[in-house]
Amino acid sequence: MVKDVLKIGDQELGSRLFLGTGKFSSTQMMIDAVKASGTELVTVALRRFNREQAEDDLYGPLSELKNVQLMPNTSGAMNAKEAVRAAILGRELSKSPFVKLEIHPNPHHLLPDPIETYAAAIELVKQDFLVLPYIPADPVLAKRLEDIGCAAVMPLGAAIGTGKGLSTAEMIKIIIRDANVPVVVDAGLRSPSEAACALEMGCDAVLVNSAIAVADDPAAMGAAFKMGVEAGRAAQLAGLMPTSEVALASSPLTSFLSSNDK
Amino acid sequence: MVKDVLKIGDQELGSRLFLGTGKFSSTQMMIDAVKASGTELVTVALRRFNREQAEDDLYGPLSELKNVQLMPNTSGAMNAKEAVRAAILGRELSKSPFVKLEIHPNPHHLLPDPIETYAAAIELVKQDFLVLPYIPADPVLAKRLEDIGCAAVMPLGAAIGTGKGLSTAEMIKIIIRDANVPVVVDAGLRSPSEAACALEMGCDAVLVNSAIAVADDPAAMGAAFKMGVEAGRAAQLAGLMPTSEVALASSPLTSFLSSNDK
Amino acid sequence: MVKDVLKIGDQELGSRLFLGTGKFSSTQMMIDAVKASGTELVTVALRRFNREQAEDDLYGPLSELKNVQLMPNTSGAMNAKEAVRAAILGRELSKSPFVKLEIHPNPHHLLPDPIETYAAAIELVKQDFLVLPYIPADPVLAKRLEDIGCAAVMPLGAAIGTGKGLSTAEMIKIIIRDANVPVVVDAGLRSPSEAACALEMGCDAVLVNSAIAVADDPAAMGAAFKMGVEAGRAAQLAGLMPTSEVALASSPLTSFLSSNDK
Amino acid sequence: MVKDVLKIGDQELGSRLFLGTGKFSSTQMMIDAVKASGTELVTVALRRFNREQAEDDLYGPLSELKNVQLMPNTSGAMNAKEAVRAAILGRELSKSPFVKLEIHPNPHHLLPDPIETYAAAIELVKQDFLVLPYIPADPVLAKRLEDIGCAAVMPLGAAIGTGKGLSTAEMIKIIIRDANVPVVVDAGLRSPSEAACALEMGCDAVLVNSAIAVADDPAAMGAAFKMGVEAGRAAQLAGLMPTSEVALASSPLTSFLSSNDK
Amino acid sequence: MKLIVNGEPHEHLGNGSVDALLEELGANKAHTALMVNGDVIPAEDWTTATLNGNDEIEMLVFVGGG
Amino acid sequence: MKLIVNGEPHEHLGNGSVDALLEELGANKAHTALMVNGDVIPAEDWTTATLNGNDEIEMLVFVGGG
Amino acid sequence: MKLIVNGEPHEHLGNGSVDALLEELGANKAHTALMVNGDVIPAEDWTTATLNGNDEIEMLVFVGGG
Amino acid sequence: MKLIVNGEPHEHLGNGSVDALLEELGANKAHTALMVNGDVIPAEDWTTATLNGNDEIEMLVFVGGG
Repeated sequence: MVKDVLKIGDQELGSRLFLGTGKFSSTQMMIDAVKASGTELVTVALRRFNREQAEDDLYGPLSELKNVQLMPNTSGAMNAKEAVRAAILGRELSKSPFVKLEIHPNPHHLLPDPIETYAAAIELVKQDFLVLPYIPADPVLAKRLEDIGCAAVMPLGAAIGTGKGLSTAEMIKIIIRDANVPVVVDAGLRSPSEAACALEMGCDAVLVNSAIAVADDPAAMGAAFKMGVEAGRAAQLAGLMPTSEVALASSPLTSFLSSNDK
Repeated sequence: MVKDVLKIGDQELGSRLFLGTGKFSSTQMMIDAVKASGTELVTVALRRFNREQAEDDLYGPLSELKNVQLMPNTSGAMNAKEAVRAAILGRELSKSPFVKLEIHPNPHHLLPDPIETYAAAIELVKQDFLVLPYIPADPVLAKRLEDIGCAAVMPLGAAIGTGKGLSTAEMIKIIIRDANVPVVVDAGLRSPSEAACALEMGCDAVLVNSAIAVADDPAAMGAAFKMGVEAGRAAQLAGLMPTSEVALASSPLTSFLSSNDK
Repeated sequence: MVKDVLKIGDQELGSRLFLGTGKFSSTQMMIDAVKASGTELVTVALRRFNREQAEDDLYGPLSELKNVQLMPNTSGAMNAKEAVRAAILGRELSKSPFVKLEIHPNPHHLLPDPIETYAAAIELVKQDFLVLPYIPADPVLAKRLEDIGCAAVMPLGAAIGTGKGLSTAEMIKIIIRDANVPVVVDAGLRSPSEAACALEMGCDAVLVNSAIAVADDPAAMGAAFKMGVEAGRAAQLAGLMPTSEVALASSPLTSFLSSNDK
Repeated sequence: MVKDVLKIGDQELGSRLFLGTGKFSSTQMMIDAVKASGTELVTVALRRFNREQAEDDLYGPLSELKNVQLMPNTSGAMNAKEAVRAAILGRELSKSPFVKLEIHPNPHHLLPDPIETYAAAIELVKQDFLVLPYIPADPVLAKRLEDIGCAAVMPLGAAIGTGKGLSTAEMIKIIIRDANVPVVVDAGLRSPSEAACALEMGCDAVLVNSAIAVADDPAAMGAAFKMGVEAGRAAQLAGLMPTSEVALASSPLTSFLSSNDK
Repeated sequence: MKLIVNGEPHEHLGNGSVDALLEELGANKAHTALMVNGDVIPAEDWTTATLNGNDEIEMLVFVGGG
Repeated sequence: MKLIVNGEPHEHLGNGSVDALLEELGANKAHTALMVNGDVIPAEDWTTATLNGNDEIEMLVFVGGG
Repeated sequence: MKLIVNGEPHEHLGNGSVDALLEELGANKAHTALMVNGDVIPAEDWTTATLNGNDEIEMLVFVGGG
Repeated sequence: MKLIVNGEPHEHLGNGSVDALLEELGANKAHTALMVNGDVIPAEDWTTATLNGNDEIEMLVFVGGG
């Protein structure tokens, strides 16, 4: 069977599960989960250097991982200008072409700003980033971001950290139907079944963080999401049955049982 | 890691995916799907011998499978008496302790009859069967069937062949909470994500037929369900995150980005 | 327009909202809610006479209501025999032909017992009651109860007092499709929108208690449910639009706007 | 009881149901539905004058309606500039302060363009319109539109004409929580129960067209939606019960029934 | 006469009719349903029906229920 | 005078005012909104506003819309 | 001997044992379950069990089922 | 030289190059990204880039993020 590769821009990824590195109780926990998940793309954030918290610096631990690329995010950016600045800083460190563009000015719901995100995306594409914007499940916005050169679009399933799953499924389906770039569900996923469902719907990948980081056993949950994503992708390729309004028997409804009472 | 074994009565199963053998376009397709699914328990039905359709006889092909037990069903039975008769006939052939007790008098929806099923279960338990009744998602009925000695209960997710998934989830959760025997979701599942969801909810196994048999590629779908079931089980053991009404950041919301515009 | 009357057995009701009288903070609150709801059928329970709690005796207050019939329930009954006894006692007092047959042995979920309920229904029909059994959303059980002479069937939407609404909708739709007696959703409804949805689905009536009794303003909520039930019924009669997978414009998509930029 | 008035800008409306006038099989049908619905605000579109289709001109019929204001829409606009032009034309005719700002460039899904809509809103607010933008269920966009002076926001429940209801409910709840202007669900509603649900969630009004226009009996459906909206609003004010994970009895679970078997 | 009324011991001093017992206990007869040893006694029989020692009587009224 | 009215060529024979054009086309003025070359012309200017050859006129009315 | 086999009339020419009937019909005995007049006949009894005229025989095999 | 480093006042005693500042602060240069007054300074310029009094420096590292 031919390998199922995900292409984003000129990059090829062997896993359709992207991992966030936040919220883990320790760096070791995070590294173990990343390995168990089989991911080839992990997000990282920027924070001010602090001599007292040198152990938070993930550069070292992550750079030791084989076959894993970094995707710096622009978290903390309140507008397009700040996001562009964060992206450039991230590239300085990561030497990675990927940037997760996220601009969410409201700390209460952390939902993305479509206007600022669109403006920032135009600039970052100019600067040759592979831009993966975190966006509302808005089909027109997604299409416009594709049109201006984003490498993929990442609509949210639900608000970050809520674990409410694919609450925006109806809109995501429309995004998928029209998209010519990969569609990645980012934020809201709580369980491997939801990740599998996203892939079955036709999403190209999912980005997961909280669900793995705060699980009782993050490494085991990372492995569970790996299976869920692979299950969903395999099902999508194998051709799911249609739903039916009427029941359809899977056994012969033979009459022999009643035919011989004497 | 210790092997995760499912015990039903005195029987041990290494897979939490049970397969139905109906609706496949060919016996070979069915055999390939059974193998790909990793199942260790498959259901079969009884039908009148017909010299012209000898190729439909599954006894030979199935008996060649290693590590797969048969679970004859009682399809076609309209009442308790017929179901008991079918179960005895099935055991004559299969030499298996398992019976899938199904009594669904209405061909339009194929939904189980709780009164006849309860009466048949009492008799079959007396005759030392491992009784796995296909039932409505009715917590009191499920508990009564456990109390009279059924080895497991198999509530439906939706009507057979509809692919409507876990439409009865609220009731299945209550069944799981109270059950001391394995709970198996039977009927209605359309996709690996739904199977994973059932396991995440705490179901012990799922029984799938149509979703695999009528997929474009049954063997590939069997493999996809295998992964879905394993993903859901692994997630359930790894401890899923709780849902939250408020968003919870996975990245630091630092302020450096805006701190130095001059 | 011809009056829309609900017939149950030989009885005619002008309202499709039935009310439970439990859980109200005071008898006056209950009476006000009953009046505001426009209901013509209210349920009551039996309890041991207690001189110290004479004010709990609802016989007086309810008997003053014009155009409202009583439907004693059999709550507390653990089996068919007890339920029959409770029904007879209720009729002694109410002189009403209606009985709400409820047998739910498990205080943790209060879900109905299909076996005992079926047995009790046979006996109560013999004794000329108009039997309205509270049942799981089980289409075969519902049909069997109709066949033995129940005047209506009352499948649950969700467990009593949970307010989880129409969690069993898929099964209720099948019950409605096959039923020749009125179908009443009993238990689980939390809001007028859910009541309206039940009527839109084709239910003949709904029975509501907790949602009105524990509302901040029970009388106002009673009035809200009255409107919800009438809205749902009216919509069902007016013929709801079908859903569509594709968008359908409601405005002309004219081109004049772009036709004249010079 | 004090009248429940909806304020939009400086305008007061006595009904929380807004009606679209498209898709009706005749003008008379539309007028009857408008009257039956009790709406005080109806949308209209602009189209080129055509001597042969003079009967399509709704100016006359609508101007005869008492207590109903017009809200011209900008349908057909592909960008901000065209939308502004359409709004000005509409005001010329309607003399109404209201404009429904809609910019949906893609005829396949008719979903709104957040970038163009935002730009047009800024201009129309400058020109003293009461701007009611039709938008995706995007909380940040909704807040920004409020901040630049829109009189209300109208997030979609589902794509126009699909009747898929409140598919975006999770996001609409966040919009409501943060909004200081009225929130109106526009597009996607199929039934009075969905309209009631929107009001129960805290929406201030709903805009309905297809569900009424293509009903078998539009006038009766208009009346049904009127009741549904009033039911939902009344329930929201009356204080809905909370949901519960555990069952809560509404009848005393007394023991007298079993206490006296001899 | 010793009776069990609603599960509690009760010393009946009247003529032993159901009617007398109800009077004694101050029950509102029109609002009360009654069982003796698990058998329902219709109101029309209350004056004639006589009780025996150790009979178990259940006196019931309507209360709020769903 | 040659005009483009709602996308179609039209030979105007009147005095070249918007008002004359509307009369000529039998439009119900009270029900009509109008643009010339993309600029909206308020009704109060219709008598005074004069048209030029090849002007593109859009005459619009209200129809059903959601 | 006249029999009803799987609902169809059948003229049995053998010795009247179940075994003979199965041979006659070319059934794969190891794959077949059998009822006579609604009673299940275990395989070990097939050689000894004798049939009577008008007996109703059901011969059953495993087929695909869910 | 007085500088603002990550929002805090800092007295720099070195030669005023970015490189010197990083040494002084004990930063792991390979793990650090840097802005001066909002402009990103690529690592290759750190030895040559000189700081001025009251410059605002941001020194940043990678941490966990979603």
